[in-house]
Amino acid sequence: MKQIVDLTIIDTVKIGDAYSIIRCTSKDILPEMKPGQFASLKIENNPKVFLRRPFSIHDYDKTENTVAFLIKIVGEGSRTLTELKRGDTVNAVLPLGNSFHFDAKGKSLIVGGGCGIAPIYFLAKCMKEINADFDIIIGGRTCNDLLCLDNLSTLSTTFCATEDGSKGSKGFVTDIPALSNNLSQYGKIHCCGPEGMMKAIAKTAVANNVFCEASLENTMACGIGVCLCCVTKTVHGNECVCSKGPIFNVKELAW
Amino acid sequence: MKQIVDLTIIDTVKIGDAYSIIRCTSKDILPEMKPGQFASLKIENNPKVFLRRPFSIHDYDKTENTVAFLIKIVGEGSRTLTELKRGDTVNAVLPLGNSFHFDAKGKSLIVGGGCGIAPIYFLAKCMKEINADFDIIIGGRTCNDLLCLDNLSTLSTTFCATEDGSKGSKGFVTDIPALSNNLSQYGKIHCCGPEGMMKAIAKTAVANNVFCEASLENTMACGIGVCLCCVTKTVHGNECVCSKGPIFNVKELAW
Amino acid sequence: MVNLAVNIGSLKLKNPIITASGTFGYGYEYEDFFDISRLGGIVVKATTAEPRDGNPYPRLAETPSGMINAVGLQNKGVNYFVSEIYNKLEKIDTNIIANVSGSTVESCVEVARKMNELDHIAAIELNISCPNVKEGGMAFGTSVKESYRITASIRNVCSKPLIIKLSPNVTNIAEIAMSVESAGADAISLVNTFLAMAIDAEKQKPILSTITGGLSGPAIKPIALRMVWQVHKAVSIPIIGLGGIMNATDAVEFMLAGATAVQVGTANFINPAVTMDILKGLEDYATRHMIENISELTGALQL
Amino acid sequence: MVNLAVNIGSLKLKNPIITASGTFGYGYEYEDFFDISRLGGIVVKATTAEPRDGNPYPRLAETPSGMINAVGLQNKGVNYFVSEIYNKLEKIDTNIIANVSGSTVESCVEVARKMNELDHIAAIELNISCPNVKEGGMAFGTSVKESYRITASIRNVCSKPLIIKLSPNVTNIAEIAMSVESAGADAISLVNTFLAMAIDAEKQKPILSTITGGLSGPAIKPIALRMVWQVHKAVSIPIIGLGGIMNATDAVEFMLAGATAVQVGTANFINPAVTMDILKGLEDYATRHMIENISELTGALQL
Ligand SMILES: Cc1cc2nc3c(=O)[nH]c(=O)nc-3n(C[C@H](O)[C@H](O)[C@H](O)COP(=O)(O)OP(=O)(O)OC[C@H]3O[C@@H](n4cnc5c(N)ncnc54)[C@H](O)[C@@H]3O)c2cc1C
Ligand SMILES: Cc1cc2nc3c(=O)[nH]c(=O)nc-3n(C[C@H](O)[C@H](O)[C@H](O)COP(=O)(O)OP(=O)(O)OC[C@H]3O[C@@H](n4cnc5c(N)ncnc54)[C@H](O)[C@@H]3O)c2cc1C
Ligand SMILES: Cc1cc2nc3c(=O)[nH]c(=O)nc-3n(C[C@H](O)[C@H](O)[C@H](O)COP(=O)(O)O)c2cc1C
Ligand SMILES: Cc1cc2nc3c(=O)[nH]c(=O)nc-3n(C[C@H](O)[C@H](O)[C@H](O)COP(=O)(O)O)c2cc1C
Ligand code: FES
Ligand code: FES
Repeated sequence: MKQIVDLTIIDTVKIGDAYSIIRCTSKDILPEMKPGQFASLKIENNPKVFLRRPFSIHDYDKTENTVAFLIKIVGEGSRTLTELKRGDTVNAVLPLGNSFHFDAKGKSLIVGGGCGIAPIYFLAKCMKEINADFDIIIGGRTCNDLLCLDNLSTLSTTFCATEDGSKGSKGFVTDIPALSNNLSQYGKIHCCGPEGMMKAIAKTAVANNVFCEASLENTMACGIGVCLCCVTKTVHGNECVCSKGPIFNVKELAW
Repeated sequence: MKQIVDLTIIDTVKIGDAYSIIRCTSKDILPEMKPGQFASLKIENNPKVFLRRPFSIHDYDKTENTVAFLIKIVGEGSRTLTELKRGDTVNAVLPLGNSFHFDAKGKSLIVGGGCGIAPIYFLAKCMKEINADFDIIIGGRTCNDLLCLDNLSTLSTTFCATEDGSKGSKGFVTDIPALSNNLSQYGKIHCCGPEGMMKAIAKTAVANNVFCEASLENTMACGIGVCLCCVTKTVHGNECVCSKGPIFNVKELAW
Repeated sequence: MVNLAVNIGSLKLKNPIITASGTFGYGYEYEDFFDISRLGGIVVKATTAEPRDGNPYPRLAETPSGMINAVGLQNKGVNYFVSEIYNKLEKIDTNIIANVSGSTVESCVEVARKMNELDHIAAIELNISCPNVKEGGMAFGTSVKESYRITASIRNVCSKPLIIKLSPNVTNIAEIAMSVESAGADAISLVNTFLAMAIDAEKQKPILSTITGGLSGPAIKPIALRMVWQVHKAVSIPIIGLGGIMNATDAVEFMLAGATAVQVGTANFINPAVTMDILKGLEDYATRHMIENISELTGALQL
Repeated sequence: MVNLAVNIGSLKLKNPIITASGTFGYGYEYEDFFDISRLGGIVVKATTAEPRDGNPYPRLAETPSGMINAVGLQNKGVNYFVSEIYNKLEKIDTNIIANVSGSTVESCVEVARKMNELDHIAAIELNISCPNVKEGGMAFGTSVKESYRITASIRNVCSKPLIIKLSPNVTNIAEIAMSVESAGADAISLVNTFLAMAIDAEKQKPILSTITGGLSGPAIKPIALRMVWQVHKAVSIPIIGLGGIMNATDAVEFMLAGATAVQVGTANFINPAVTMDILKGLEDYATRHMIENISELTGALQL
């Protein structure tokens, strides 16, 4: 069930200049959350921000009653969030949207790019819990954009690529052999990242007849499917990313 | 010369629930300020406040390069200011407006009510510096509104009145004998406080043929005499409180 | 105990807080957050005769204290509404108000006729003010003659309370209000969104796919309030005021200016349960001001 | 090096940043804060034929991302302007633009005729859009016929560049713009303030002495931008865009939408030196986008 909750920040960790992970708890029991879902966070004390901002559930720990967000600073809203300190509160509507359709059948591939790594970590954790067999690929412009690499590596084999070659293989994630040559070893691909990256993956996946789902971004107002502002073109017409997504089977998308 | 300066808060002192004194400095030399003048403070990080807010110079110390404001919490702007902490900055346009026309000739009377005590302290300090002979009267609803009483008492004889009689004489400042019976002992009266109080004083002053000036409040947009929003009716027509005032000879006012 | 009930003509509301069309879906999307039957009413999202896919993405731009939308009446059409959606609304124990839109008088009449047959539709709000469609929409709401014509046509097929939702994009709002009143409207709701535009300076492109869209939120409140006031002086049918209402104080302001009830739109996006805060605040306000019937507030502005 | 110069017809500006009438006094009030000759121009506060004491206090209400004023053209009249103020303006080395206002065509003509004789007045901006006076003002700006009539009358006595400042309180801004263009206007400035209202819910009273007033500030920017865009498509004379400009990005947006220059109003109250920040930001923007002449931005929006 969706809830409006006041989250209390437990800690914030800066990753380089552009990213921050904020971990929160609540005095009430947080609702159950699934990987791929997101929260809509209210930005306080910033006259330049009017609407809430959507952020994926980066981590959720039921026993500890915590939820974490990985935030890339791109504008006023994200900057204000990363400036919050331990003890501050942030109002959230959560959990929103659908979730990744993962399972333990066959081998799966998870691909994350840039801040698209946010939901990937939670997904990988959940897949590990059900003993699924999966590989992870993450990519970024430079090694500074390879977020959570160490944590991900503890969960499964993790390949990485950077555009400048500062870490992993030089180039795009789609240049990594697992994706470029060996795709049919996988039963499912789950990806989240820049649209260009996801489109490239979708293309190969469709060509190889592999199930592929992508987590889309979009500017949102309501986050719950009522304002119809966040649509993406699908084979069924315009669909709301916030309520029908954010995870879409790439075959449904009018890409 | 008017300046736009970033002030840095050195300390803030809460007085009861409703008042706060914030003392600030600047890395640059603050412009010369006179009692009765005010500053226009920018309220940051509060989406509910759009315009600057005017506050009297409560204290100015040239040698220490500090300026202080006594702020009564009445709404969002004043509340936000009183929540600032040591080290925070507040942007100010200052000094604005004219100043009290005080001198050391004869004996003067200073009257302050409620947060109208803000400019009174600086005025009394300056009058003490020129060895002027003066009495002070302050009033408030309860003893909690008798601000800076101790500090004022060190500067000169200070009478006080509270509406509930919790300190000083019970009633209004105008009930204090200095004002009600002995007014002609004074050459000049300088007052600042609620309009009702100032009008009552003005009436007695005019009746006793004593010079009396009052510091007016008004809602302001520009603070420098260009928007014409802050007018008060005078014998010369509408005049701007921010530039022709805030100190007016009560004879000029259409009271 | 404050009596919060108000009447919009023959339409009885348990309280004056209604949710605005296009900002509250069909109501049940908010069921997780609060008991929606506590609302005075719910205006469901616009229904047109034919299914509409709306405008291309992007449809949203954030602006100072507001937002611009360019949704363009996306909906699955009136037949889908009748067969697939209506039955879910029947369970909601408050006034469900249909928002009828379209690009021709005929298509609006068709929708109104079908809505009129549904028992649990308490009233019809005719939207003659959508800035996001090429034909019709706002064009009806910006002309005295057209607004009369379409109102009269809908009146013909509508036995339920008929509310006309006016466009604020006009020189003289009172004139339009009088025109729809004389055409048989039972009430007026205003305002719809203001035609507006947002530009991405770095990309040197419009932010919205449609270049212009409709501005809503607190930014427009002062203008909306003025229009409610002007219309209140001009007509005798009840007014439902809206435009930037974020809290109970805003709601009171609209009532003082002449509104019998209010609608809450964009604020639902910022706080999905905002209507319950407003309701609570309204009750507190009435208690504080010793108001027995909230309807006393309507037009009570002291000059 | 970016060339910031722009032309409004025969009026040459060293840069497109002008200060808006009623928000920058006569200019010299801002001399303490920066070198005002660095501005592209200064529109001084409204001048009427006779002295006016303006509206009673209160004249100001703060609103979300904006403010409403009800000043009502307070000024000492054109004769006082000529004898007491003009000589101080002569020393300012930028374009001084007179803002001519009045409640009748005749009184505006009188002011314009006197302003026209002053060498250091670079242009005349005719204000047909003041919402804060009982007669004239906005009434001229909301009628195609009236706006034509007054523009043509002023044109007759005005050999200087003539700018008409339009009211945004209209259904069809392009229509009014075309009307003043055909009546001989050299340029159009838009927008003036939006007719708006603020209420003190606790006191149950209007905040302004005049009940309604003019809304300005960032709240109105999206609507102003849309109007500049619409007018840009409709006329061929230059446009001066304004309404809520707070920073260089806002200024760029107005230029992209079709403005040749911009005016900064309410923002001066928040930061008295804001125009210099905007100027600097505009130069940075041009450098970043490899724009040699800032005038290339005008109407450069890519669709
Ligand atoms: C379902 C969903 C999940 C998301 N999860 C995460 C996450 O886990 N971590 C994270 O860092 N970000 C995530 N995002 C993106 C995040 O919502 C935006 O970065 C944020 O809203 C930007 O707000 P801002 O005020 O900082 O920037 P703004 O000032 O709003 O925008 C700054 C710039 O970013 C662009 N922009 C804004 N929003 C988006 C967007 N949604 N997509 C693409 N460009 C945008 C703007 O056009 C502008 O150029 C997610 C978005 C969605 C829809
Ligand atoms: C020249 C001058 C000097 C001032 N000096 C001081 C000072 O030293 N210390 C101090 O505490 N205050 C002073 N004030 C008053 C102060 O400016 C206001 O209290 C403040 O602007 C309120 O802002 P806010 O956002 O907190 O309240 P708002 O939310 O703006 O208003 C809250 C309530 O206070 C009322 N209000 C707002 N401004 C004023 C005003 N100027 N006069 C009367 N009522 C008002 C409003 O109508 C409203 O009811 C001064 C005002 C002026 C004009
Ligand atoms: C995303 C969005 C969609 C809307 N869709 C409709 C609609 O379908 N029909 C309608 O009459 N009004 C529609 N509106 C207008 C609102 O009902 C309301 O009139 C307007 O937003 C002003 O109120 P507010 O400021 O409280 O949002 C829509 C507004 C928004 C923001
Ligand atoms: C306090 C105030 C006084 C104004 N006086 C005038 C005026 O005398 N003549 C005029 O043409 N416009 C006047 N205006 C309108 C502004 O010039 C400008 O058109 C409007 O404020 C919108 O721009 P902004 O949002 O940048 O302020 C005034 C605006 C304000 C806020
Ligand atoms: S954000 Fe409102 S429908 Fe998706
Ligand atoms: S506040 Fe603008 S003139 Fe005084």
